[in-house]
Amino acid sequence: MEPLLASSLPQKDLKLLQCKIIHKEWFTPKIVRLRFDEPHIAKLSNPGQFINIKVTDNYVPLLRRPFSIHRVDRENGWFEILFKVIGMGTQALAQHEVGARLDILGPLGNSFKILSQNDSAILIAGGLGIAPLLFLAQELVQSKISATLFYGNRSKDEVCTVKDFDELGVAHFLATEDGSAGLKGRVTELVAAKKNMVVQSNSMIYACGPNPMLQRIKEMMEKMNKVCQVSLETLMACGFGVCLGCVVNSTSASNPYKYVCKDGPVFYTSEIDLRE
Amino acid sequence: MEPLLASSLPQKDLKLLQCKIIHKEWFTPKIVRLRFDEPHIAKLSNPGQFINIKVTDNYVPLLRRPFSIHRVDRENGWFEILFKVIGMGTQALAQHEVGARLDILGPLGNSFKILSQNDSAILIAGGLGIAPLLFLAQELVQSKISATLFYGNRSKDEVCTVKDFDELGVAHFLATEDGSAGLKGRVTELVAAKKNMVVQSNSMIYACGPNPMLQRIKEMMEKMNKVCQVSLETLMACGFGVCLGCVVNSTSASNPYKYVCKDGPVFYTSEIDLRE
Amino acid sequence: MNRLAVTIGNLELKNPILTASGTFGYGEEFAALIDLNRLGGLVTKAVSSEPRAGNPLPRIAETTCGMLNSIGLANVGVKNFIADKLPFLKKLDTRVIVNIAGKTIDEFASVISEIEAAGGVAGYELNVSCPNVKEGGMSFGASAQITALVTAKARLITKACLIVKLSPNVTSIGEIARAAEAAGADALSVMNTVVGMAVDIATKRPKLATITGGLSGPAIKPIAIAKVFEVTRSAKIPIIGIGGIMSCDDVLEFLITGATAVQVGTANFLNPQISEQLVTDLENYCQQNNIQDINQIIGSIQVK
Amino acid sequence: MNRLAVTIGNLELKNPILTASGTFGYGEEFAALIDLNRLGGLVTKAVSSEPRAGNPLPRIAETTCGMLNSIGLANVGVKNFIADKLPFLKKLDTRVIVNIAGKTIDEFASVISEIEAAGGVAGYELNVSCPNVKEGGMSFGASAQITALVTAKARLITKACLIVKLSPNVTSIGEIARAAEAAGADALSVMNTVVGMAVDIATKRPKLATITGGLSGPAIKPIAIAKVFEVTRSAKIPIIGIGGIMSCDDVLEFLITGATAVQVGTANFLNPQISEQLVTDLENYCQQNNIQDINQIIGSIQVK
Ligand SMILES: Cc1cc2nc3c(=O)[nH]c(=O)nc-3n(C[C@H](O)[C@H](O)[C@H](O)COP(=O)(O)OP(=O)(O)OC[C@H]3O[C@@H](n4cnc5c(N)ncnc54)[C@H](O)[C@@H]3O)c2cc1C
Ligand SMILES: Cc1cc2nc3c(=O)[nH]c(=O)nc-3n(C[C@H](O)[C@H](O)[C@H](O)COP(=O)(O)OP(=O)(O)OC[C@H]3O[C@@H](n4cnc5c(N)ncnc54)[C@H](O)[C@@H]3O)c2cc1C
Ligand SMILES: Cc1cc2nc3c(=O)[nH]c(=O)nc-3n(C[C@H](O)[C@H](O)[C@H](O)COP(=O)(O)O)c2cc1C
Ligand SMILES: Cc1cc2nc3c(=O)[nH]c(=O)nc-3n(C[C@H](O)[C@H](O)[C@H](O)COP(=O)(O)O)c2cc1C
Ligand code: FES
Ligand code: FES
Repeated sequence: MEPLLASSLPQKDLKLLQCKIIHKEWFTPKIVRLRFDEPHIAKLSNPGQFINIKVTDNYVPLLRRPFSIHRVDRENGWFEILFKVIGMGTQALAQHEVGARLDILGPLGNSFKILSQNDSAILIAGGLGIAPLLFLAQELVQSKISATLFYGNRSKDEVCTVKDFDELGVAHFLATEDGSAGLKGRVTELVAAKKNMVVQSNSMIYACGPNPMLQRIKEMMEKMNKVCQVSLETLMACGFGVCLGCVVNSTSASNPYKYVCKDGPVFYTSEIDLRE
Repeated sequence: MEPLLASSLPQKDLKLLQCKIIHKEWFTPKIVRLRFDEPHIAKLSNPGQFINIKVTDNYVPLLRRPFSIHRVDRENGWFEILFKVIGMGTQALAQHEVGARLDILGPLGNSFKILSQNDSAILIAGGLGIAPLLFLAQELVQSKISATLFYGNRSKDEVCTVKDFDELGVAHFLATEDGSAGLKGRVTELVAAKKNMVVQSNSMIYACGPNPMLQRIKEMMEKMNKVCQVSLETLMACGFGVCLGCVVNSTSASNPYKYVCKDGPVFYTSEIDLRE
Repeated sequence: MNRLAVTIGNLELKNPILTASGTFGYGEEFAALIDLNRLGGLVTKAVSSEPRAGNPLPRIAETTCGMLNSIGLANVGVKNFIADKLPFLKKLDTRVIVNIAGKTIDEFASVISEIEAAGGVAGYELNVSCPNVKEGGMSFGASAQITALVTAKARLITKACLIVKLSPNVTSIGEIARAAEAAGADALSVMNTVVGMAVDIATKRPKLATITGGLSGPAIKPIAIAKVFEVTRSAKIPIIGIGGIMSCDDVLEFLITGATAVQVGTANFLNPQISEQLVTDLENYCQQNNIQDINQIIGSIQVK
Repeated sequence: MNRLAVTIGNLELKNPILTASGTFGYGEEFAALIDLNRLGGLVTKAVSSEPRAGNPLPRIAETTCGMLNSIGLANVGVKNFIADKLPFLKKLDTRVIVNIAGKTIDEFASVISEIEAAGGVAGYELNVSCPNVKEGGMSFGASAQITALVTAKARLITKACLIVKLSPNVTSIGEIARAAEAAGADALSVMNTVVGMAVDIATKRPKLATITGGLSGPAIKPIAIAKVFEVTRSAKIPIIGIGGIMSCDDVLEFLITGATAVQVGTANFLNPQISEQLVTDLENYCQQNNIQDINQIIGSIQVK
């Protein structure tokens, strides 16, 4: 398998940057998208990579917070993140307004592999797992690979950015747990319902979402004999391979752990074991 | 000596309040005055008392910061503080804008004693020591006691609020270390220069400023046989008499310490020893 | 039924929220700000035989998410305590625990006898662990043997709830815990402050006159949780968790780890209404999570 | 003349700013972000005989102004270190100190021998104090005797600067410091992390798989300053101060208290450029305050 986009070495283009927020968009009272004016990241990052943000200028919270690069405009030199307010860090981050400058480390991590032998791609998102998939969709479209999105959420209100996928020409199917949009159920059930679509095409599977969902996807894809890449989240202290805190269990007997920030965040499901 | 204004028991009227900033005025790039809409403090506090403010809504800095009540408008129900940005806490405090609500504990501490047998008062301020003296001047004027202000600063730029003393009919004399306004020198030298004024009248002396200045004033007033009240500052953890952290050395052999937040912040110079 | 009730030795507390010694005066300082009767209990400032003026100044310093103190057990002495403070405390409908300080083993016992004679307190907390008073080297609490001696002597004098307050500044807190338990303690307070120090870089002087002092506040909570956990593995008597509690989540963390009750210290300075607030918050938590009895939470930590 | 130069044993450092083990990888991870050659030195991640995978997950947790870790000395092992990491480090114009971890007393010695054979390092830091690896109970660093043994054995093998890294989790760090000094250590690193713990109140599980871990970050600075001060009173060899350093003021606080150099740990995660920044800040501080020699500052604390 020859990668079209080589997984960039972590660190190669790593910089500590002061990035200005130039646009802020609320999708729900909890979900927000920030756009930063930063050509370095816009130009040199690849889908799947992330940035690590110092969300306040004091020690509360102490550590940076990692966010996937959600979308880039290479030409105009901006990139975006999409996130949900869940705790102290995201709360503080969401308070910054247009004009503020944030201390950002990036781009970090490896990236989704886009392979020439795949003529299509299936993108599977659970909740905020949608974040890195828009950037991925941008690149797939550039590479003339047709993509389809399966997107699960708790309810209709939380569905966001599908308009941007539409504009890229990426078809989408929704699932919501409360049935308020698309299939009633989880995204894994949506994937099961569309099994034929998944199995038939010569597609790469890309997924991002909570670990239990990704473990389920892994099992499903293994049964269907599909190659699948997932983007993982863990707690991180550094984001660039020095603290050794961001471990996940690997499937290799000789090397029981993988580090999400430098070996990932993107892994083939064959490499990792997400069971509790 | 019968006090006109009884030193209020600490705590009697103590409340934890959420006070809204309704006015903000910068005197210099470092000195600012905040006005809070809060009838409770405006009505029940006495000059010399202070409030204790939680300057951020996180743990940096951890402790509240105490500030003298600078001026009150009992009728309209507001009070003010005047402070200088010197460290983390005052920096954070100065960032709040009109409309913000701050968590304030007060009124705290005892107050300046205004005695019926004094027909005049001399107010001595070093730098930000001016803060509680405006409120004191307000009450002296109310009590028909004529007051004169001696006010020392490093330079002319730092002189603030004299207009407000003028309006109350309080005459003022300035000293600046660089000679840019009034006498060139410290406020203690100004007091020495005006010694006749101090000695002759049947006046109470009130002083506020850094400890070395107050110790010097104490010594001068003892020599002149003048009764003098000073308002002190120390680090404080609680502000209402429970942590026992806010100690100063007392002159009493049996009880070597006084607590600034509950025994003070106002003391007769005879009670305390401010030598290092 | 009161779902927040817990038991410490022979003491029933209406809820697990107490206030920590040295951070709550003798209770009356807070009377204007909270309803003291809603607390599970309060622990007084240390009481010693004679009045103590305390340490020279400066006595406190702020650190990142913490504070240092070297108050030095300044207190009114047992006679003034009984005359001036106890009458107010007796009228309260909450458990009053008196924190006892001594420079000698016998001082602990004699202070307790005097208070026993006056009556009206629910228990005693032996402060063998204050890092700010070191007569003859190490603080008492660093020695299992001395801790046992102090505890055993106190046990002879009172049937009230006897709590020993442990120091974190030791290699093995479990060893000291076992010694206190064996000597007759009903419960263990875990923990006192951590030895710390700060230096003013402008004057080059320590920020405390005593050079080192006791670190408290949110900075030390992870240390306190670890100590509580270690003590649950070493002793069987109830533990009162102390250290950096600022919120109901913090209270729950201590209870889950194995503390039967908690004490709130430094937080009282930041927010003098926090102790009562925590009772309310804990009630709400139980209601929302359908917890009929707070004891279900206590020690519910899942370790494989 | 370089006014920031300091000496640790036989080692001249161009300035007192080093980076702490486990927070700086093997140096190369930072090469894109800072000029490594401006540092006084760097201390590698622990190196042991065999590669170690480290502890199970989760391994880190955030606390108020601090973090917990139980990495468990995950490292590439001495052979890979020599083959893959040392060549890069040898090219640097800064002091490279290798942090050594062992499960047995002999493992320390054998790792050092292998590195000595390869050459090119300035010194060794014996990590007898890691709270996350406890073979046979207590960590080695809790025992003065074992600390002395490990140190003495290492001393026989190398003439390079031998540094012993002390644990704060003991009743008397001074005692351990004296034992290390007597056994031939050239310097003491004070301190490693403080044992701490955090519990997820939703899952009721400890936030670390190993239950307890090591607390680092600004929360622990007052503890570290107190330990450095205590060690200055117990041992005469130079001290490298570690714990919660985030700013030049923090560096000065350690130097004034008596540390000859410092290591920056957790701060590297928050700001990967902090170590180089601190060198600049310290230079500026000396310039502005007309300090010709940083040694004037070291140990300049004023205690009456
Ligand atoms: C490589 C990477 C990329 C990421 N990209 C995105 C993104 O694009 N958009 C986005 O919204 N988030 C993303 N995250 C997650 C994001 O970093 C977390 O939401 C954030 O760290 C939580 O910070 P907080 O301070 O708000 O929550 P905290 O106060 O730290 O935690 C609040 C609660 O959330 C839990 N929690 C913390 N981190 C996570 C996590 N990663 N996943 C689930 N629960 C968690 C905590 O255990 C706690 O219970 C990414 C994480 C990683 C590692
Ligand atoms: C009863 C009382 C009333 C006060 N009234 C006023 C007032 O009206 N206006 C005003 O500007 N300030 C007043 N202060 C002082 C004010 O509280 C301090 O300026 C403030 O605590 C400093 O906080 P910070 O966080 O900015 O400084 P920090 O970051 O805490 O300290 C910065 C530096 O200032 C020093 N410092 C801290 N506190 C003081 C202090 N009290 N005096 C001198 N140096 C100090 C510190 O040692 C440190 O070197 C009062 C203090 C007390 C006790
Ligand atoms: C100012 C102050 C005074 C204290 N005095 C005492 C005391 O007299 N007796 C005692 O046992 N503990 C004393 N302590 C320790 C507290 O009771 C408590 O154990 C410690 O502060 C940790 O809890 P916290 O982090 O919630 O403050 C004092 C603590 C502070 C901050
Ligand atoms: C993630 C992490 C890993 C660490 N690994 C090691 C190690 O391998 N060897 C060691 O001696 N110390 C290790 N330490 C301890 C640090 O070197 C340092 O002593 C400690 O973190 C305190 O300093 P700080 O507060 O500046 O981080 C580690 C610390 C952290 C946070
Ligand atoms: S986050 Fe530090 S190694 Fe991955
Ligand atoms: S500030 Fe706490 S007793 Fe005065």
